[in-house]
Amino acid sequence: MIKENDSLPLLSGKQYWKSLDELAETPEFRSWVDKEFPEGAELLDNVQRRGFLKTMAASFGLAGLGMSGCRRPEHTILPYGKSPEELIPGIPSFYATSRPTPFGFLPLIAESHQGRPTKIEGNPSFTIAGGSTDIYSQASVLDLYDPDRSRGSFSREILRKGDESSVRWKKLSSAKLASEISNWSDSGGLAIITDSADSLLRNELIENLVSTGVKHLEYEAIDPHLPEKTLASSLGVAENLRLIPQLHKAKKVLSLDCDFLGNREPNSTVNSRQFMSGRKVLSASDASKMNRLYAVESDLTLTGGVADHRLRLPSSRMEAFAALFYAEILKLQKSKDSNLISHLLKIGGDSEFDRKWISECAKDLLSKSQNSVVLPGLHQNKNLHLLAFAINQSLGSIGTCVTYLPVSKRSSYSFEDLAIDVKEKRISSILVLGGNPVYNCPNSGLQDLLSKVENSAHLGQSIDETSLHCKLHIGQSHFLESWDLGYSWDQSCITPVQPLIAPLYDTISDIELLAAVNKNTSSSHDLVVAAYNNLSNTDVAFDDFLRIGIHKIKQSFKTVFPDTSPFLQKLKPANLQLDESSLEVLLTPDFHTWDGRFSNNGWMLECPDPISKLTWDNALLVSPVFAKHLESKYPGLGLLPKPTMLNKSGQIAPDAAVFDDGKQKAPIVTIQVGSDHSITGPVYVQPGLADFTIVASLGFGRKHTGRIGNDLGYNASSLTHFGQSRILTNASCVPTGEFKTLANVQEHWSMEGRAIVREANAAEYQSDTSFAHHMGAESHSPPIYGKDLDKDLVFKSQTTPRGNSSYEHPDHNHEKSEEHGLHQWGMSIDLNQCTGCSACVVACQSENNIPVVGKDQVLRGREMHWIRLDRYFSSTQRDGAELPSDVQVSFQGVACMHCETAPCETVCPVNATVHDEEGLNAMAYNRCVGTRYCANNCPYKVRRFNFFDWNKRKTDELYEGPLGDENEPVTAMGKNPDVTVRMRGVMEKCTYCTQRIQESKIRTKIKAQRQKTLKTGNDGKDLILERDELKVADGGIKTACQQVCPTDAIVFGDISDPTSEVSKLKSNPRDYSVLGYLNTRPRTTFLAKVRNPNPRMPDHAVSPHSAREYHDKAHPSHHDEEHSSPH
Amino acid sequence: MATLSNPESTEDRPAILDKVNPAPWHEAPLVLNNRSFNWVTEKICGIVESKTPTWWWWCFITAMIIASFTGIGLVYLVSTGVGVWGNNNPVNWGWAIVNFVFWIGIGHAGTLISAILCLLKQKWRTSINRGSEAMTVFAVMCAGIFPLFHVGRVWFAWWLFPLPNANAIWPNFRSPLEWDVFAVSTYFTVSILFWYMGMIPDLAVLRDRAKETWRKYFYGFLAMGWRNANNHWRNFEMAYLLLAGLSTPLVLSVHTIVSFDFAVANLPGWHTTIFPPYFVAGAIFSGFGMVLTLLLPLRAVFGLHDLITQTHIDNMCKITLATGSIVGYAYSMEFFIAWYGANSYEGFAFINRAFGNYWWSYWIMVSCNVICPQLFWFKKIRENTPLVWIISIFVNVGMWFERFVIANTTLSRDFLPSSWGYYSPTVVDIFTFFGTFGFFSVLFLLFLRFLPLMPLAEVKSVMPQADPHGGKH
Amino acid sequence: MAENINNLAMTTKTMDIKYGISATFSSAKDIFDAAGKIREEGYKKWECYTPIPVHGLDDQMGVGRSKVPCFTLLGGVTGFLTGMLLVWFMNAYDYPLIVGGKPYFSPIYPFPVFYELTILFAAFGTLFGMFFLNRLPQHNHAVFEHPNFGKTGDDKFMVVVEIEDPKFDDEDTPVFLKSLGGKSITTIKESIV
Amino acid sequence: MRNLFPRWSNTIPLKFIIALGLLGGAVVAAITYYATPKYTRVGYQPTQPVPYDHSFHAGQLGLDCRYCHHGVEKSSHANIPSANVCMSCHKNVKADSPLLEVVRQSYFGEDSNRDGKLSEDEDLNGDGLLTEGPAVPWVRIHKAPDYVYFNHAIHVNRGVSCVECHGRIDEMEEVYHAKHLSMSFCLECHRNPEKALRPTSEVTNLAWSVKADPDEDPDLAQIHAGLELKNNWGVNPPLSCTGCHR
Repeated sequence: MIKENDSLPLLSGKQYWKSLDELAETPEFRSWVDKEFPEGAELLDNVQRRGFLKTMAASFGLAGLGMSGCRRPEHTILPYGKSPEELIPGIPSFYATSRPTPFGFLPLIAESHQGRPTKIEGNPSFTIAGGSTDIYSQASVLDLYDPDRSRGSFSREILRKGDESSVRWKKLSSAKLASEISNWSDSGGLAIITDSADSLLRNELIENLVSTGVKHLEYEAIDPHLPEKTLASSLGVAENLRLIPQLHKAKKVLSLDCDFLGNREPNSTVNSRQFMSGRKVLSASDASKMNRLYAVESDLTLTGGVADHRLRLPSSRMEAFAALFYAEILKLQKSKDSNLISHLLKIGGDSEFDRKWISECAKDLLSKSQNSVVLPGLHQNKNLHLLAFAINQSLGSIGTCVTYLPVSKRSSYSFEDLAIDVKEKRISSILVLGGNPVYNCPNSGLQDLLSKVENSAHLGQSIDETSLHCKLHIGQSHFLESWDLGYSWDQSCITPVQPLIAPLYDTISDIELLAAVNKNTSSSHDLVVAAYNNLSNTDVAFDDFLRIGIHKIKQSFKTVFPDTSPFLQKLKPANLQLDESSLEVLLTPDFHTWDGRFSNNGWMLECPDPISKLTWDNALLVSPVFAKHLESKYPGLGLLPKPTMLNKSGQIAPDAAVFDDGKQKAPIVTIQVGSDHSITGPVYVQPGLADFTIVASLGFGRKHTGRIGNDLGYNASSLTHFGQSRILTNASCVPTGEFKTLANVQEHWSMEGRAIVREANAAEYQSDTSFAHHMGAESHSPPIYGKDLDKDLVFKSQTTPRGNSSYEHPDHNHEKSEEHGLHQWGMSIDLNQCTGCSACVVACQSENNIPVVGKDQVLRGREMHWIRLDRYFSSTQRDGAELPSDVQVSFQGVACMHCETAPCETVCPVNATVHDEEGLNAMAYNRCVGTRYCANNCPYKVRRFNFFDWNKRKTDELYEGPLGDENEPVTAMGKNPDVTVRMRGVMEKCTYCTQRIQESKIRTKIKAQRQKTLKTGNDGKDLILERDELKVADGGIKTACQQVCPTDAIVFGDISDPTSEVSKLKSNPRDYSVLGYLNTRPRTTFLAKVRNPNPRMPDHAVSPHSAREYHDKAHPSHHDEEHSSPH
Repeated sequence: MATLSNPESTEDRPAILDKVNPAPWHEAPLVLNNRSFNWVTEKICGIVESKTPTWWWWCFITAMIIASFTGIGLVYLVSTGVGVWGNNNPVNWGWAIVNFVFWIGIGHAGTLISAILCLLKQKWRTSINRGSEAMTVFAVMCAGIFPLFHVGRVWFAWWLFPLPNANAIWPNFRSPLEWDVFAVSTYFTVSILFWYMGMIPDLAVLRDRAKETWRKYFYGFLAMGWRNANNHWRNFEMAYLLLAGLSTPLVLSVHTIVSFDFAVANLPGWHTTIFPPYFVAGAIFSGFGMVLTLLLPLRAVFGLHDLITQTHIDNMCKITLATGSIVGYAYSMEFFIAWYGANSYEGFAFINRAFGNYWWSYWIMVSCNVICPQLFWFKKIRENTPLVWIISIFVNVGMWFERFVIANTTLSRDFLPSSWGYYSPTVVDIFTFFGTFGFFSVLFLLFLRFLPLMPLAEVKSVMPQADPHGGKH
Repeated sequence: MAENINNLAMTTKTMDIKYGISATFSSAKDIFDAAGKIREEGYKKWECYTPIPVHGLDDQMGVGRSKVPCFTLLGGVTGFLTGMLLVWFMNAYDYPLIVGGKPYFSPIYPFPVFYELTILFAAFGTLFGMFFLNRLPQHNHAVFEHPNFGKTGDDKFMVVVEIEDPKFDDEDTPVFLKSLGGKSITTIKESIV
Repeated sequence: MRNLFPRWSNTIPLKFIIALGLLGGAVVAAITYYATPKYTRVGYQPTQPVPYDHSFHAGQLGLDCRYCHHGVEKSSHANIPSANVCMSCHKNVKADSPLLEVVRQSYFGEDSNRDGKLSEDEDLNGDGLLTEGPAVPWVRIHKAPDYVYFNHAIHVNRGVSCVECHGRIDEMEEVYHAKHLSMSFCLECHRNPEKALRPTSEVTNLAWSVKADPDEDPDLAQIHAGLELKNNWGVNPPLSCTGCHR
């Protein structure tokens, strides 16, 4: 491979990776890697580390300036001694692999540039996900290059100076440690603590050990197996029962606190894809086939955002609700089992629920009972899961749109058992295999046990809370560095984990360690091969299996179940009432860090939470009602902003939070649960929450994770209890009087009646499919295309028609020729398909080398995301001074629209942003001087400015300028070499992934020419190539955001080709341009959102709230009934 | 020019001037206590020739120190990145552009007084035009700093100029910023030419009076060998008249083009056709504010009461009043159009100006620019010099806020509520701007010290003795 | 009068040549009237030196209108054309780029550029035209030799009849000037260097 | 009062203006010559670790460019050959020339007895493999700025010869920077591809030129031939930013 020794840090990706590939070989780099924790160096002594890196940077600098006597610094090109086959420098290679998660192994394709994994995509062979991925897989590649990863294995030494002691880490060889550990099981009992993963290989190895008397404890902070255990136990079934929804068949879905589209439930990618496929609306007839979602939940989740009807209900009351709902179903089904009904009603209790809501919802589900499903939340207690099962059973949807998969039981060995064993000296060594139990389960008492046993080791990717309590820390290889084999969550396939790069540092994988403990000397690769070959019906060879990345296996769903009523009879009514003094706390995995495993991942930390839009922090979400209560109880708390003149006059809705100079000022409160548990964190008022629910997220407040992740947010893990539901009641909330600034990227939540996201109900859509065209200023202003209004898209895109403009527009031609660009690129975003999962944001960040700017800069409004996900709330309550409780959520992904008459281009004084002949709004970074005029003049505010050297400088030292430290070189290894890494002072924005476009165009042309030459034998003037032969086939180019999207909401292609998918979508009547009246003629247009409410529901409104607000503001004169909801 | 008021030399005048009616001209003498030519010469040259007063040194040193703030601010800015300022997304232009427009505006009064009043035959301009022209030049220098340094990569700023290069790519002449490059540089150059040419005869006088050798050569060199010969005067007057004629459309165009920076953009609150006239009026308004702020102290310090008379102050106050009212009218008209245009985005932009998150800046602007000058309706106030001076300060403050309001309220809340934001300056912003006042003062102090504060010949020619017909009035 | 001519002759050290004879007047009116008479007398090469531009003196001396405007016009036209050429060449001819859907060239949008360049070049034309017509910069000139030349910048008005003038006469001219009320008649000599 | 300045000073302004004119002209000329890639890049000829003679290999032996730079047709990069490519001949030819020692070290690496098999004392880093030796540090000559994405494959496959940018490598004993490769250079060719296009089979034949009648001007002949190829192949090189800047 080509490796270039280049020291000068210039602006480009190529620069970085060249220097880094080379760097990885240099002694400097090696020594840097090794010296990272030099003997006796204090672990978290940043000063020393910084000092050290300064000198490193200096030495790199000198290395390059060596030969600078000549006219330019000398670069050398370092080819292989023996070049590997199939490796052509400059051409990326793709490998099938998968990411082990608590929710099974996710099949992936990883892109590698000269041996450096840079980008993750979904594996298209995993058809039910259709090549899409979730946000965490996208971000996971960054962890590989995390400079704070442990760069090897260490033994902990406590140094005592007088009475104060400090921890120091002594570097050891991982291999030696592994062999040392392998002796532990001989010398007294060994307990292995693992996180939960569906790895065939690991389970196999552990089973061997367990058979030799080794104890195995499996834990997860967000336990994915709890429901399958409890359901099995409550039904008295042998194996665990895993609920696998088949949502592509579902017509009516009732979610009971179940965020099946979001990050809290297993398989969200597949769920989203399957469920949203039932909401694709391209014609009036589709609208009648559209599925319908009822969400009953305490927190406002992505699922709740998509829901057609949403009921706010405390999680702790979900059981009662389900009981009443089931009772209603039974009644409607004329069930004979009257005493079950009465029992259910008893459980439901004299509760405050809207009975009409329940009955209408039940009716609706029964109307399509085969295709209706009730989904219980993962964090809910066993009773709800039982009830949900019962309802599904009575609906008869089991087997059609909901299936129960029997899965093997997990280890039942608990922390309590471990404590006893340790106490009775049956266990003398504990090996923590991955995960971070000390942080995740602080109530497990593990840390005392670790101090009690004589041997303790932790295999982890960084020196974390658990490592601090172990005698040994073993660096764990990233999944892109290791071999493994595992099941997907729905166990429809087995998929390999295949390394793309040899471990960067002296680290080993859990498999390798377990193998060592097993005294098994064969390499992890051989183990995987063996395990694969042992599988039944493996007709494909292992190498082919690696190429495909998928080995399908038959799912054997359970079909016969016992009658549930006897078990239901056992349920006790638990009638607790919530109020200001007795609140409920819901513990959820955090959007950014999940359970803490991504807490040092800059991409995840900076990607805004889709609902709260917070970055770099987690907050305690409270409802507006409770917020008002707090305000009144603690005056001066400043939780809700004082209504301004604009609010009172109804000009704009009030913000959800108090902003000082654009920085959100959040009061810090203490949540006391029961007597002995409490957490302290900042409050964020979240519309759509159940009145007395407080949502706390796990995964923040890490003390030892890395430089960017340390001490962010608050730590709620002290409230978790291993193996119990994550709903806590009887909590109270008291302000501490302190405040914290939160980095919120969207200050204002309301659309203010502007026709930005255009919505209608299915019924309205059926009566008027082009409703989107009757909204916005352009609906009553002269058509911007003037006389050419009715010309087709091809004409419009190739020859920008003059319309009513005072200027004749130039065509999209090649310079000084009559020939139009080969393609005319355009994009269509279906607002009806977007769930707000935000995977596109991180995918774009990964593909386009978008820097992370840090909390401080986000607070200053300088986040760099090229695509942002605007989240708007709308409500029937429009009292300007009040924050609504019941809201509808609308998402809109906004990236550069590539306007044909782009306002940004006109105002750039140096021609740094101009149009190309294919309609791309080009941004030449190297020409940009940074006047920022373009960003001002962009009506969509999608342009991002490099206020600092984000890529070069550490985020915490930006203001030190040239005196500050430079980033660790390793961080640059993850950069995409096909995209320029921007320097400070230049503007940047979405390019429609122009690097992918160019690559495909080049490939197509080469292919055309070569094939024709081979076919005809002509290579000269007799070789004729038609224009169409040089065109990229439709779908040949996928933008990063499009490729990752689980619901195919984003479609990109050639709009000058009437047969292309994007052209078809753009000619759909739902298609509209945001701010179309400005005559910017954006190439990215949106398909308006269609909601599908049930007219008989009590909370039904004729139009979506946002549409209604638009009409009220646009035509205040005739404020008519048709737009006002029944009550 | 005095020539023009001479009925006998009509054939010397460009025809255009017959169309302009002379402004009402009352008989108050422009030089009091019927002084002699010689007194005038002594008075004005005295300022330059006398020994440097101590106060000058103190002012100079202070000014230098303040000016260094700008220097330090800019060094930090260029070495570290624009991020050291408060700018963000959506408010990509913060104080930098506000200050630019502010300073450019200040400049306009100078050209106005020397050029437009010249064409309008306003004799009273003679004693104040030199000072205000100097002000123009220095103000434009201060203004130039901001657009130059606000860019992200100032070392490439030369790309804004149409220079051939190995990349074979050129500037974009559709961009108002590109127009600015031409407008501001032209304005600066022409102002200097105008200023310098007017000074040549006076420099000759200083040359002929000079005692020290360095003065002889210094002024001698600058005077270009001027000989007070009638032939010189003839061409000089014609050239002066023409430059005045050129500067008038220039000064109008410059602020028009500056206003295009906003008006050509499509943002609500910016995209309005009223901007050019309203900016020009505002510029003249602020300019006269600054002239008063500068000249009133000078008058007191150098005892120029006979040359800068109450008549002068009175006239300037009236112009301030007039332009202030025009600006006030523009403010109200903006609101009217926003309502009349029935564009919800436009409408909100203006309501947001008055009552939104920057409401305070809007009301500071209105009270300083619209309400304050109305006091000049009263003769009592116009005659109360200290009060006039204070009001002139308010005018300057108000005009700075006008630009702040225009630039920031619009940017901070434009089309998509999702990307609304808030802007607040950093210490670096503030110091860099504050420093420019020091920079301005340094230059102005040097001017006072080394160049004639008033045009001798012009002042003399409005005195009775200048009349070739034995001063028969 | 004769004697002060002589003693001036005595004071001059080097070998000099005559430049002309000067007479001073104390007011604009005097020189205005005097100028008229001198013209009527038929003198051709003579000049007035005044602290201010005396209005109507041109007519009295019989000199025509200034030529500066021609230079201004020339400059202006050049400027305008330069602007147009610049914009057309750079944005429409050499590297035409599609920018905001605006035409490659139009006389409308870049008008500010044409406009500013017109004014800039015109201004230069004016200033340098004036310099050219006045033969400036010319730091060395005979009249500077006049002992009281400096006063002409202050409050004295001076007439100088040059020796080249056909009607010049060592005897008559001073007498004639005196008769017009001219004071301190002086012969201006410059040294041969 | 007497003259301050001597009479000769009157002529200074004229002289000054002339001098200024000359100086200005000189400065502009100097910048355009010395400060542009035409001067700063062209002729750059560093000494290479191995004195590889292109004029011999490519010229006399007639080795095809693609034999060593095999990536050039497929990839954006024209790779520098790895040691094994050299060794495929030099195992036998000049097998022990001291000049090739660097290459041999890189090729054999740990294989100290150079028998291609792993003997027990050879595996120094203990990875159970014959690790290759240190890479041959070839010095880079042609370097497009890092924000420019030049793709060799598309040019070579669409009939643009190596010679257009690299000059007559087959006549260079030691390779040097022949063309200036600035943006204007690229644009020149992208605007008039007909000057460069040739049948794809002739791309690596640096000496090739279109067959022209004796009386015909060869350049004109090339343009005619090139135009034909341009039209028949639908060659339309991008002139907009996105073509090269990403």
